[in-house]
Amino acid sequence: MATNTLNLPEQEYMLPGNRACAGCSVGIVFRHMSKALDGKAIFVVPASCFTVLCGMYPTASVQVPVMNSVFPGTAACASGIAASLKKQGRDDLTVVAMAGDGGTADIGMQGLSGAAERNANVFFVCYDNEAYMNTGTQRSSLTPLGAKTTTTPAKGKMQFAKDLPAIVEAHDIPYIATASPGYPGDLYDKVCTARGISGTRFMHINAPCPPGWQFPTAETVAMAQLAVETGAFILFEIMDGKFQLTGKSLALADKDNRQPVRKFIELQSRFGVLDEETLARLQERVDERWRKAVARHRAEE
Amino acid sequence: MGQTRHCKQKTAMSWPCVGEAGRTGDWRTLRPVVDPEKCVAARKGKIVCMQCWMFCPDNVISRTAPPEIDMEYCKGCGVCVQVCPSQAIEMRPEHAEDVAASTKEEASCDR
Amino acid sequence: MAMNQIEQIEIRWHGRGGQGAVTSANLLAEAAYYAGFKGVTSAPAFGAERRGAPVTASTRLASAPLRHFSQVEAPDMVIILEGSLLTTANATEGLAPNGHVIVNTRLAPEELGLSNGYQVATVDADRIAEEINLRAAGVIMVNTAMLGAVARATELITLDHINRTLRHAFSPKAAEKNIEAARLTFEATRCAS
Amino acid sequence: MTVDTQSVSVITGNRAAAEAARLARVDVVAAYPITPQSPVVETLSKYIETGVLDAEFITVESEHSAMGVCIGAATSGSRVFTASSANGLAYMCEQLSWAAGSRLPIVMGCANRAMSAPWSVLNDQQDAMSQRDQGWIQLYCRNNQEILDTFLQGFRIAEQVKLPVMVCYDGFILSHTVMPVDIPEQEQVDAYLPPYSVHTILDPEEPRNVNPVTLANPRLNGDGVLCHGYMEFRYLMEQAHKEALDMIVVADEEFEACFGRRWGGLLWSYQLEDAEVVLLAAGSLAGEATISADMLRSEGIRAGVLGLRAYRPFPAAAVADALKEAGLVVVFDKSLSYGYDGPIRRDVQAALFEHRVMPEVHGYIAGLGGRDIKARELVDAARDSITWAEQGKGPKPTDWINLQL
Repeated sequence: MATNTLNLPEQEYMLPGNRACAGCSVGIVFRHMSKALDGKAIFVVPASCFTVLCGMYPTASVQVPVMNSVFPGTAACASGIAASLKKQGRDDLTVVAMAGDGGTADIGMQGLSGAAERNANVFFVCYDNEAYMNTGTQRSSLTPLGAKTTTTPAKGKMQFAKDLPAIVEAHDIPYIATASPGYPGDLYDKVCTARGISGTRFMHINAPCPPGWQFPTAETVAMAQLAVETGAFILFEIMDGKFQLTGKSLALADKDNRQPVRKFIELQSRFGVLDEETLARLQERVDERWRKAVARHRAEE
Repeated sequence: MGQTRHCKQKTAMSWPCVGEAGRTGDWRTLRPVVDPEKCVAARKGKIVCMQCWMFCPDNVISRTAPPEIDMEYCKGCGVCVQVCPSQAIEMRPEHAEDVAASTKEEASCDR
Repeated sequence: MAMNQIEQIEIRWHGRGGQGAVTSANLLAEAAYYAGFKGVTSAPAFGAERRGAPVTASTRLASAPLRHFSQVEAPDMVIILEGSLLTTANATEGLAPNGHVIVNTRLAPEELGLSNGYQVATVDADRIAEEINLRAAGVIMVNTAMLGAVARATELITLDHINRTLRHAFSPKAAEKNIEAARLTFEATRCAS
Repeated sequence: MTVDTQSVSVITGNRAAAEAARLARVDVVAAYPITPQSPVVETLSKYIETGVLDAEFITVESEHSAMGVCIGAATSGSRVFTASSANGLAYMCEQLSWAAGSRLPIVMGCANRAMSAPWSVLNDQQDAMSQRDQGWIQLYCRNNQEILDTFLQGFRIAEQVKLPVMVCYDGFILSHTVMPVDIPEQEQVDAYLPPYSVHTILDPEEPRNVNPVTLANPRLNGDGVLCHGYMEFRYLMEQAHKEALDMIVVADEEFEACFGRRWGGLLWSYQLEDAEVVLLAAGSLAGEATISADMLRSEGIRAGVLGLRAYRPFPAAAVADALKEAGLVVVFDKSLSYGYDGPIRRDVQAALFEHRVMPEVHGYIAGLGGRDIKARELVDAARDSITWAEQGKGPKPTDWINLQL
């Protein structure tokens, strides 16, 4: 049975008074991830917003061990820790690599690919706020089509975001999932699942960012939920190659009642006044991905 | 808070503490206020709903009935207002005098 | 000159990539160490080695530990794993006037047409390796056999030193086969003076 | 005659490096191939696959990740090892800085190779010299025995002063050249090298954030203790390098007590006592220079050699002391600090000036990109310098040996 609000553990691993932006979704993500891991994890963190959340020397806002890493080095550093723990016979800890979209899909991609190919005993989590938010909102390869960033300032990004889970899936690892801070129970359950598996596990988490996406801080959760409700972000897991929709996305597939992408886009000022053609391309892309996901879900059910 | 200069660390390693970034309650311009008449947990006097606790990005809302918000560190994002199914929380402007009274110290880690 | 006070001999090996010239050069260094040379070094010509292309390796043997590793210019001996390299690789280039030439060939020393007062020795190591079916990756290997020719043509090392070296370098089964090759080559080597 | 020494093997420098890693009982090995280093990790892979060495072997996808693995493993309690060369070392650059800043006692091999472009796989020391300011200790070796011994000493030094150590040895010239090496017994090495103990904490029972963002100025922790700023950590790192000046000597002395041989600590000398002319270099080139000194002495020139073993930390006082009687110092560099000559020459000159030791110092660039250097060429250079000095011609421009423009 899926975890709900009332059976989530009470124990917290993130302390109040941290350095994250008001309304940052990464706080929600980390709270539920760390609950699912029961705190028995070592986090490896490259330069990213999460670095800031974790705090500056000599104080920390998270009650888990964190190892900071150079930007491209997350997966390798995590591999090293995993190997070290194995040599020491410690099998009670999960090594979590926690990187942003840049640290995963851009500069971190080589390291992630290497670790995944070796099936390193690492749980790699990409919290995807869809641009280099920590350095001031520069485009990444996961920035969506049409989004304005400080390096796509006038016309918005000209390319679609790349399909990160598909790239990772090509490595044949035991577990891949997506998750959203809009659905903490689903996220919690997936982290619990990942925790129980050895080898490389990967999770792609949609992480709405009020300053970067340009929406009011209060809307973070609503934005995360809209991403799922429109099908712009699909909740699924792939266990040993078997693809299944989960949670809200599964419910949407059953009822076939997705919202139009416009509803999600128009709340974010980063898209400015989107021309109809770009909007249509975005909708078309979402529809295509959605159709494929539903078809695959049904085929592998 | 006494200041001593006895740091023995060879490398940078941080300890967890509340208020890592100082009193982040100072970041607020709007303050969330829970209406006990509308809050289901408050009305029933038991742990139900707890959406505000679950979604709080800053872990400043307690899992209690009624939920309590730690105003020392609440950044005033308003997520709790949005996720409350009973519209029991509203954002009210901070009083000017409250802001002036708050400490501006960089590291005011209280445990 | 101080250099001349150091009793040393410099040897250049000629082979083709894959024939094991570098390995046998190293083995010679080891055997010579067992024979009492306190300074032994051996190295391939530096750089990438490509299968089939002519390669060289150099071995330096000295009575005292070696302090220098610069490349061998004027060898006192050349060992040639395949007769054709004598001409195609100009294998006697820089060889000292009375230097040793040891060649894997069916020809007798006198038939090679080498002059300059070289001390020439030849042996048909291909035939020996073929006879005892000494192969690596399907290819006939004569490199270790040629150590036997060195023992016969010079007094640097003996078969005992070679045997000890081969037993150290190979698995017991492989070692015995290589030892046999070296022994047969030792016996079959023809020296001209 | 037959030699009985069973412990001696005739092996390459790369093999010596791998034997040292085995004897140090490393827990984690990160491997990425690059010429001329590759045989080091090939050998270790065999040892680990066949159970000779009980370690985790990680075949990473880049040198950047090799050092990343080492950093992760060393932080979480493992003795680690990797090796690289040239572009591989350059690709690790930011990780090198991270390893040193984390004060991790990582020991890595650098089979010295020329930096591209243009491509060259052959030897010079530009790769290591280009990384000299990353905070690593750099030790240079003159033969394969010294390679094996210096790796063992490297772990001892690194784990004492908490700085990473790069053991540098000339690519091909040593890495691919076999020579006799006495391989110690495991028990001897165990007696010399205590088990690894980690100074960082990565444990949920005691959660720490390791190497977080650190501000310019000291900052209070939760207990009201004013903790270091960035600059304080950098000062401590520099202090550790100063401490390493002693520890490199101590590690060598302790090594002698255990194994009966030593290598000179920070530097070594040959025929230096009465030398008027001193040839100075690092690595195998310094070994070649001892032959040159013999040749010069046979001509009646009182020549000696000063070999630099430690380049970082730079043994300025020891160099000045060793050269206080010299009239002429001829420094041979196998690398360049472009725009300011050979780095060793300039560092030597600065050390001498600081200590008010004032011989004439000349610099030569030699052996770049694998250009062979013979003892006689060093002799020629020394003769040129002697003539220049005798004629009192003043500062001598840096010369390039065997340049064929």
